[in-house]
Amino acid sequence: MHRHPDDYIKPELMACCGAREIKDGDVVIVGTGFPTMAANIAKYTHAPNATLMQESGVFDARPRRPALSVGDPCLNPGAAMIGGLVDIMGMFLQAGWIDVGFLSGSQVDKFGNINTTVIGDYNKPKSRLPGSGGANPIGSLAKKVLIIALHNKKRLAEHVDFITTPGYIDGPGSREKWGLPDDTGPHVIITNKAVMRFDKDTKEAYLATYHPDTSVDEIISLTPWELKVADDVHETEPPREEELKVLREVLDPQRMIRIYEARGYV
Amino acid sequence: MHRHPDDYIKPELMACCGAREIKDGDVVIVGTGFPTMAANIAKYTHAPNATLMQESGVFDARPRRPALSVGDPCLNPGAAMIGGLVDIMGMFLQAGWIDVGFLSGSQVDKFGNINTTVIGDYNKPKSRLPGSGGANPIGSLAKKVLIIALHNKKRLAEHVDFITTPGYIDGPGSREKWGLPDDTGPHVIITNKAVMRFDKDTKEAYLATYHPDTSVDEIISLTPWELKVADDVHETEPPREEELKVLREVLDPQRMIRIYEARGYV
Amino acid sequence: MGKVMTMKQAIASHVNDEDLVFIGGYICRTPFAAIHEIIRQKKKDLTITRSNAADDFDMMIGAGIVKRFIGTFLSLGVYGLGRCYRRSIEKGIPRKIEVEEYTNLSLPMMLLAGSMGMPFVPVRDMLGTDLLKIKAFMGEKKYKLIDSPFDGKPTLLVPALNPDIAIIHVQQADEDGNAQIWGIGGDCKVGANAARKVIVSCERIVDRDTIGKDPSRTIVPSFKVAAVIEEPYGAHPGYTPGFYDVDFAFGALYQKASNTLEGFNDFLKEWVFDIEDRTDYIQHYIQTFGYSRFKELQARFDYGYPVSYEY
Amino acid sequence: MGKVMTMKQAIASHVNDEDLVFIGGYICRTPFAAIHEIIRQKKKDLTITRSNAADDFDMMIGAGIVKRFIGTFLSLGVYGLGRCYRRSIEKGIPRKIEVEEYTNLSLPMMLLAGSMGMPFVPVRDMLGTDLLKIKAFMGEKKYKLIDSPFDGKPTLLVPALNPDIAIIHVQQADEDGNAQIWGIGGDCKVGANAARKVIVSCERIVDRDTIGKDPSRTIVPSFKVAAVIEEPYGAHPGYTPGFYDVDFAFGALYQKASNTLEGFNDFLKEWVFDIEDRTDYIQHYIQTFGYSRFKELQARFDYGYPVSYEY
Repeated sequence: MHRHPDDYIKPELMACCGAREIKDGDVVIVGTGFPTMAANIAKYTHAPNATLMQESGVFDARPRRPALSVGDPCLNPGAAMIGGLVDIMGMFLQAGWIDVGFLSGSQVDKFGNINTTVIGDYNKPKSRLPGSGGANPIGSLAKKVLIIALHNKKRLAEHVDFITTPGYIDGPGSREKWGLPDDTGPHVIITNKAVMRFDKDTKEAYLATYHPDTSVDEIISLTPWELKVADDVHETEPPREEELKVLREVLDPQRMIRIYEARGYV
Repeated sequence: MHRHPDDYIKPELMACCGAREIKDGDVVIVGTGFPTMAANIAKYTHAPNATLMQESGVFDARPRRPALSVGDPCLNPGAAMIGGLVDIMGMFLQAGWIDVGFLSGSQVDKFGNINTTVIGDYNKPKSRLPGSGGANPIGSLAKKVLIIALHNKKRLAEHVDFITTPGYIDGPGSREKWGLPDDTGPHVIITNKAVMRFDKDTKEAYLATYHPDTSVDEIISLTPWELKVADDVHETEPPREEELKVLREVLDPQRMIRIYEARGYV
Repeated sequence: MGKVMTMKQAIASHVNDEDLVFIGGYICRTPFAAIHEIIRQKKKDLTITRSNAADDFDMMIGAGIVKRFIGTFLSLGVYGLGRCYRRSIEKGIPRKIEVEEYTNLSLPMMLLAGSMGMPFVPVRDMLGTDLLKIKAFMGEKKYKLIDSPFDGKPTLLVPALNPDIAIIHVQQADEDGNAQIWGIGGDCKVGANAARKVIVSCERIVDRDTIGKDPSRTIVPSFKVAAVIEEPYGAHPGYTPGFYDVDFAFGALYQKASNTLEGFNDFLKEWVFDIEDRTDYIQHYIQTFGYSRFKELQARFDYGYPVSYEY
Repeated sequence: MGKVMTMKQAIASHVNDEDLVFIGGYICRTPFAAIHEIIRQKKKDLTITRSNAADDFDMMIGAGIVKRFIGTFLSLGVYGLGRCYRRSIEKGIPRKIEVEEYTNLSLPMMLLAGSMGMPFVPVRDMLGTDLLKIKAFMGEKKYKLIDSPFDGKPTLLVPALNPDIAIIHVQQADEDGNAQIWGIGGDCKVGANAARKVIVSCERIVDRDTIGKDPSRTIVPSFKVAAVIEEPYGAHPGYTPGFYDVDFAFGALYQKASNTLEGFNDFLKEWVFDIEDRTDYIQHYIQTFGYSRFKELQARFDYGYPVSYEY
């Protein structure tokens, strides 16, 4: 069995949760931070043949430090292929080759829709956010979308203020109606409190596992929709020793992942 | 004034006729043989800033020998840009950047339509020809199309058996009706006997100049449509000394151009 | 002919008020020298476009020279939201820009269409989201939703985009403008080739023979290029592969400055308006932060292998 | 995983009867070793496609393994019309193949569409010509002529093409299939990326670190590649930039042989059926024509300059 050291921080647990969703051989599109770490944990443990790419044009980078953006200079030396946006977003993503995409957002709703455009009314915004970038196409076209979010009533929503990136949109049948490709869509929401998955019939996120220091009740109280709970709900498996080893010794020796604690991932 | 040595062969004259249609700064798409030589004569004489490309993906090649095909190895070393078909045919030709294109064909008709597909009925062909290749897009999209042809009743036709490449199609208004870009289309037919241009109103090829060893009457008798003759019809200017010098000393010291004599260009 | 000129000449001659300007770069090879010069020359009412915009777009918006933005995203990356962008949209300071929102798939594809003479292209994203509900200055031409004539399925079409001018920064170009890059491309190739003309800023002008030693690296051919400017460190505080790293500390400086309107204006005065040209900018950088910090930006080198195109 | 294999294994495992096969090359990097193996294994009823087909397609047609051809052009270049192609179309020998006719713009754009997940793309050629009048096995799906939903203008749409398998020959690839080229590209990149899987034949297998020294040269990523075969001189009688020249004399030999059905069959026996593999082929070449003629094909070298991707 696996050893589970208890000195981990929440972002490390979340990265491990992401890693476990990746299968060997998966083609993964990542941004920075969590996603890259998650995908690389998978690659260094159970999924050595997973390959990663960044939307800016990079496939199978070999960075010597964690990339701080999808265009980070460290992604260039040693990559297997470098092209441009149309190669990654068109030739690989739109053409249906991406198995896993990671997304995060300022707001995520129960159908896995994501808002990265605006808080408040679009025309009179309370807060203008960056916009879609690569999020909408990844959410539209990757086979499994893994969503990273902060677990509170501000960041989770029954309905997002603005659907930048499609989850299941209005619920069952919506993606099909709009002609989004079959077998795509949100797969899981990984928060700092829990892992939520999507009900096959209702397309609503439900509680699958709760992280070690929390409870089903706490999570329900932090979730702004009437959260369903899985019959087999249980505690999230903490980071395994070998996962933490990869994370701390190979991927992020300077533990830059700690910046996520400052952003509320505790 | 220019000196005109009289030891030239007909393909050399034809190449010079082509060269004179090219203006300084023109962007020219060429195949092999005549077109390349014509464009290069222009480049070495009055049009030093003309640039050439081949559909296979090469821009501004610096071949050490005349290229025998648009994919010839000699086009690689020293070129300014090498990509693929979508770069040349899409990014440059379809996007409207090509000023001059050269074409030839087994049959050319009075509207400048070209057949390189089939002699006889398409389904029961007398002779199956190569097909369009790059000819149709060049004929559709280059601003000035220069057509090279043998002057006889087999190669020229009132109507080609098969329109592979559009000239003026059915005559005035046809290109516009089909939505081909404005200000494109055949500009001249250069044969081994004459230079024919296209009437602005009827879009029919008429005799503009006759080559030194022939006559208006001979050309009319060799042309399968009722050939109109320009009011100012006159003899084609023979190759200038400096044109021949470029051709023989720089472009084709082994005088590979002679193979066109064997093909009937006499 | 003479395409080689100063950035001042290039921007004065080739960027007009109200132009639709594509500006290449993706942190990688951002043409910052050109952007500073555009701001210095106080060009008016530009429409700017690129996928994934960053500090450069934020700065132009803050400087008030932008009327419209055809975009997908604007942020300062690790430094968070674009402060000038937020002030513009949320408070109309210095003016409220109009935004046409696309994505990092649809916008590059629109530029691809523009570069290849296609009037429009189908894309498979944006469907079902509020990105289809909002339309700004492009109005009904933002997109069309049709039933595919091949299989009847709902198909989203986005129009070709053809900028009046594209500005890119590359590793090297020759005097005629044949421009070569290696490393992350972003939407530089499609954006530059979609434009009616191109300004090429480069780390070094090389001779035509050098270009010819490796023509597969060329992304823009000479005949599209109107101006060539040799502008070493032209992408700072962005990076250029093989030449220099991102200047993270300068990014933090910009973040801090742009937090307030006053700070932003002071920054603009110090680093743009009181600066003559790129040489002056680098001089000022070295005087302000010291040569050792400047030197640290310089890339280590790890050369690959040369290839031969011979036969 | 194990993608590295012999050509015999690759063709046996990955090319099926009735497949739509894209075969890259444009005189440049023709995957002739693969083509010979396909003929040796007597694959049936293939549909073959590429822009500007040449001797390789002519040979497959003559060998009777082709049912359909989605093409633009087929000739032997300086050696004139494709003899087997003519015999097939004009006389049904050995069988009459069906031809779907496109152009060197429309077909690469269909592969581009296929490679980028676009269901179709607009093209500006073929209009007004007999190429629109003839339709073969693609029938009404050959193209659609619509009024543009943006401006009402007549617009021709051609469908995406997604081959079952693509076969390309490149200068170098690693064991996972990351494939690199330089020099004339033809429609190799779009064709390979449009396919469901790719067979990569290469002059040399290099390690992953070598690929990583110059990743901008990669045209196909590992995850699309099913088989990697190190096959030096794999493009003969075509050429590979940096490795060897076109073998014009061999082209003449093929022309002469294929002038008659008997000559063609003898040629096929000598150079394909009685040959075990590429090593055997080269051995036979050297025994037949002498090592000095073989040696003459080898490219001169004129290496360019290496670049660094460092920061």
